[in-house]
Amino acid sequence: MTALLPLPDAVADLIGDGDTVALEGFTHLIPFAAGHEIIRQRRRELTLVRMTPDVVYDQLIGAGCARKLVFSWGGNPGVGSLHRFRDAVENGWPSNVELEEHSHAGMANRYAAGASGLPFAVLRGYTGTDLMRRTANVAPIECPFTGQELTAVAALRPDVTVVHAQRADRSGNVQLWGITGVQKEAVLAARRCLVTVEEIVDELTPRPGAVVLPSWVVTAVAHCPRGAHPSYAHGYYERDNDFYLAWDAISRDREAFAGWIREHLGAAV
Amino acid sequence: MTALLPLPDAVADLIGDGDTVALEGFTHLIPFAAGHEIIRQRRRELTLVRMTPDVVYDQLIGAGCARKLVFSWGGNPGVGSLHRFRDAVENGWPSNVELEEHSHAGMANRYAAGASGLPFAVLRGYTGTDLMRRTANVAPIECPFTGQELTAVAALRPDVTVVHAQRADRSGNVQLWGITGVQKEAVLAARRCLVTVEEIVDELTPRPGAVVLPSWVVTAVAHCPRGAHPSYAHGYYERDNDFYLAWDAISRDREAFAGWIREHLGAAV
Amino acid sequence: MNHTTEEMMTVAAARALRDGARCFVGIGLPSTAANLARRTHAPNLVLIYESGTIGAKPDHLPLSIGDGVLAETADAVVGVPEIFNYWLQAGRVDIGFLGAAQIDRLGNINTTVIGDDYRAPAVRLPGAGGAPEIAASSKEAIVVLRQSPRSFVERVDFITSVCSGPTTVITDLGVYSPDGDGELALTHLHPGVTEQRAREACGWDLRVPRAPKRTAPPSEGELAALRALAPRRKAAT
Amino acid sequence: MNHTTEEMMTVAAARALRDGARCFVGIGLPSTAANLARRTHAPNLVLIYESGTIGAKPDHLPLSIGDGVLAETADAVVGVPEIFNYWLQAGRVDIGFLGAAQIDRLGNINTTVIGDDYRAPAVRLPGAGGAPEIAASSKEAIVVLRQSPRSFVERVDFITSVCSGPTTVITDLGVYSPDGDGELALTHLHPGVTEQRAREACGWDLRVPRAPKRTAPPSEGELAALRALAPRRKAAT
Repeated sequence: MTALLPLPDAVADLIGDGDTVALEGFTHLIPFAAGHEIIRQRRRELTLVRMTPDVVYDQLIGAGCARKLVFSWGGNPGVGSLHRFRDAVENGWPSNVELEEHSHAGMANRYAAGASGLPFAVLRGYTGTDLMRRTANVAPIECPFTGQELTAVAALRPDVTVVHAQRADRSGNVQLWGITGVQKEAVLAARRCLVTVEEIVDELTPRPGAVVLPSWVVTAVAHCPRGAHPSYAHGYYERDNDFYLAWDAISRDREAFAGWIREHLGAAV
Repeated sequence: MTALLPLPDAVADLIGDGDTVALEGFTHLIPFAAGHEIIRQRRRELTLVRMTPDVVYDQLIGAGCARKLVFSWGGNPGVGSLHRFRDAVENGWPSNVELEEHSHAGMANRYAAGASGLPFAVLRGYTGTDLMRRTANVAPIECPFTGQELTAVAALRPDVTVVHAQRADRSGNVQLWGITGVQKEAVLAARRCLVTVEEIVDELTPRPGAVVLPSWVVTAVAHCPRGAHPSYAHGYYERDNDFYLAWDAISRDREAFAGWIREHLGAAV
Repeated sequence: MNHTTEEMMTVAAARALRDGARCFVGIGLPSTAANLARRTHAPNLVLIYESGTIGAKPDHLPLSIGDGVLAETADAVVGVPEIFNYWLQAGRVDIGFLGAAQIDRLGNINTTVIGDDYRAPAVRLPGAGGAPEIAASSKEAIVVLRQSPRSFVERVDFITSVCSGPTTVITDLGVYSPDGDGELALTHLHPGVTEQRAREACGWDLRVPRAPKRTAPPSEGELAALRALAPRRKAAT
Repeated sequence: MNHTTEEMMTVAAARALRDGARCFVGIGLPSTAANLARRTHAPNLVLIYESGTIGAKPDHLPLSIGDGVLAETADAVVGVPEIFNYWLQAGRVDIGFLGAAQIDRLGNINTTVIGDDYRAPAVRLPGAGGAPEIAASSKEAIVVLRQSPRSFVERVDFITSVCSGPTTVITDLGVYSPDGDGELALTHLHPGVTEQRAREACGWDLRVPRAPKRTAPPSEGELAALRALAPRRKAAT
């Protein structure tokens, strides 16, 4: 059954150095608070998985938590580059980060395969691109009925997936709505999962468009109001777009970045 | 864009002799009215596809519409056998019906492959069973990453899928809720689709658990209040369980069956 | 209280479901037994139906595996592809709970045809439904069926489903499990059933332990709970 | 009214979207152009975003492809695996609408790295996102980018995406389409742009027709609609 834990305890219990960790949330409900706690606890050598490694992964990479990044689009959405990500890839600061990159469709299907208990998924994709040469996790596959050649992608099975949701009940059943992205698949593909939530309520009343994760697939829930800030939580708060714009300048400069981490997370870089 | 048509016109326009036709609805929202119209219009040589060919397919088979049945479970749910189905298979009355049978997981994945524009889907299933020997649409497939052997099933692409839904708006956007089964996949896998609905409304207000099919994937909508009777329509009417029980006796006897079709559908068998 | 053999079978099946387990409830008598378990010793049993309802808590016995009460009371309702792929196939189900028309010495299940000729069967049965994957992907399987020489056979006429994990077969006469070599053997006799009767209702030379255990008769509480379910039971699957 | 080259590019891109088409809107300037089209000549344009929103009708320019206004105004919101598998891959999208950092003579798109060495790139770009499958599975593709010898190149440094159907490339200088042999060739020059300028901003020996067509300048209505979108435009993707 689900453990209801303070965020520091949940991160300490679930995430270890060297783990493969997926933080998901497609523009919406990005688990920033959990990412910050990972930085505070100085986790190292993580393989970070995420379709859209945006500002939260820029922070984790800049803080030196990442050994490898598995992803499909790394930018500051609506703003521009991720400067800490670029500094790591282009200049090896604070350390080199190995990249494994895919398309969105490939990543989504890799999570779906993991959630389905299959070793791979099939799609039409990657054909003719240089992406195929850059990872062993993509391979051609032939349809046994038609002989058509398609593309297989290996399942993703993170050690831990972290997502943010609007609500959980006291048993640990989780409810999220709005743009629900790939969160269900990322949770079901993982060995363990942590869900941070805006609210803990007595009862999850049905909501249009809601995804519900039953408590028995949720390892831990942590109550983190505004835990998705500066991204948004549909029905709770809007995206803090000024922060995304401000991040461009903060993250361009190593000192300014370190200062921000120190000041806002109380962590040393 | 979607055509709003009377049911007889919709069936006449969309369904031809020899077509592969899927009527879907998993216990809930079974498109009985459309099935009855197919019988009235004396369609012949249909390949009938359905995960759970229950009473509606018993009627279609008994009325001589079917050449072949592609399915995974053929019974009168909660009651027992389908006597018209059994009479066709065991005694060739009114004609022989070719069978292609699968598991539920196989059929669901075959629709999902069709909806995805893929020629096949992969699952763990059929292994060690005699089902594999009975169709060319199931084959072993090897994972290119792990070497594990899994099962491939060929995509289903019906010429026409028919489903029943609670509501459509005047543009032909469709909304259904409650147990939504495999209807989305069956619609998206088909070349054409007909949706019969309880109500046509000005606006589809959001509903918890609703599936929405945008008008541009819906070929035709027909307004058929109680069009799922004797099955149920969540929020509109309950299952007429007495009918399911009564069907057992009606369908056991060829004469009683023909009389029922004559009396209730105004059609000759 | 007196009880029928069907009641004994249902109660024995319900008892096999431990509280808190995630149980994938197949079509047939399993739904009655699973709902009985939820009303007796296993209030936290998680019922998963192939119609896509996860954690259903029906207040009356569902008329079918797709009854509206399942959707209304479920923790989550998902589509049919998802219930099979993300929930069953991924190994999240503890107990797969199945009915059967025939079972054989090696535990193979038949729900497809009776007779030697698939194309011209003596009896055409409903077919596979969810059973092949429920049997293969659940951590363990429970199979319930009435026992007779026609249902307990040396070799099934058609292999519809094969249980891959530990298996318990519960009949109106007793309880059976595979021996180390995979052959189904008696473990329990229900009250009043003789070893001889179990042997006679079996199509192979049945293995019986020196002293078979006895199933405890249904308690008053179990019978009362089962009979409270009964008014709509006849129609339930 | 005067207009900037970026406004001309956006207006030209918007015009390429015919009313009623199903348009998969990639990240970058495409979202601005698609929303402009919906406000001008194509009120029934169906906007599909990779965040899973189908038929979004935002009343302001979304801040990102996952803005809440997209979910609130969509006909349907689905998960990310579904939007790619059931909607894009299945061939339901008429127009795939993409940005790019580089495009080459043969129409290959690069959004991954600038530089010869993938492992030590001169510039690390965001990567593929949805583009490879948008380019491959849409019936036709529209690509928008600012044109320069560094963005219009003989051969891209990394092939991220390959358009499989008819392709239109719209820049701040003009409009391009593949010739019969697949080589990108000029078809239209924007107002005030010389053939010479288009050639200079191209990294290969550009094919130009004898008399290139001229793009009509933005109308007052187009510019007014675009500028009404503008207050939040800087932040839009």
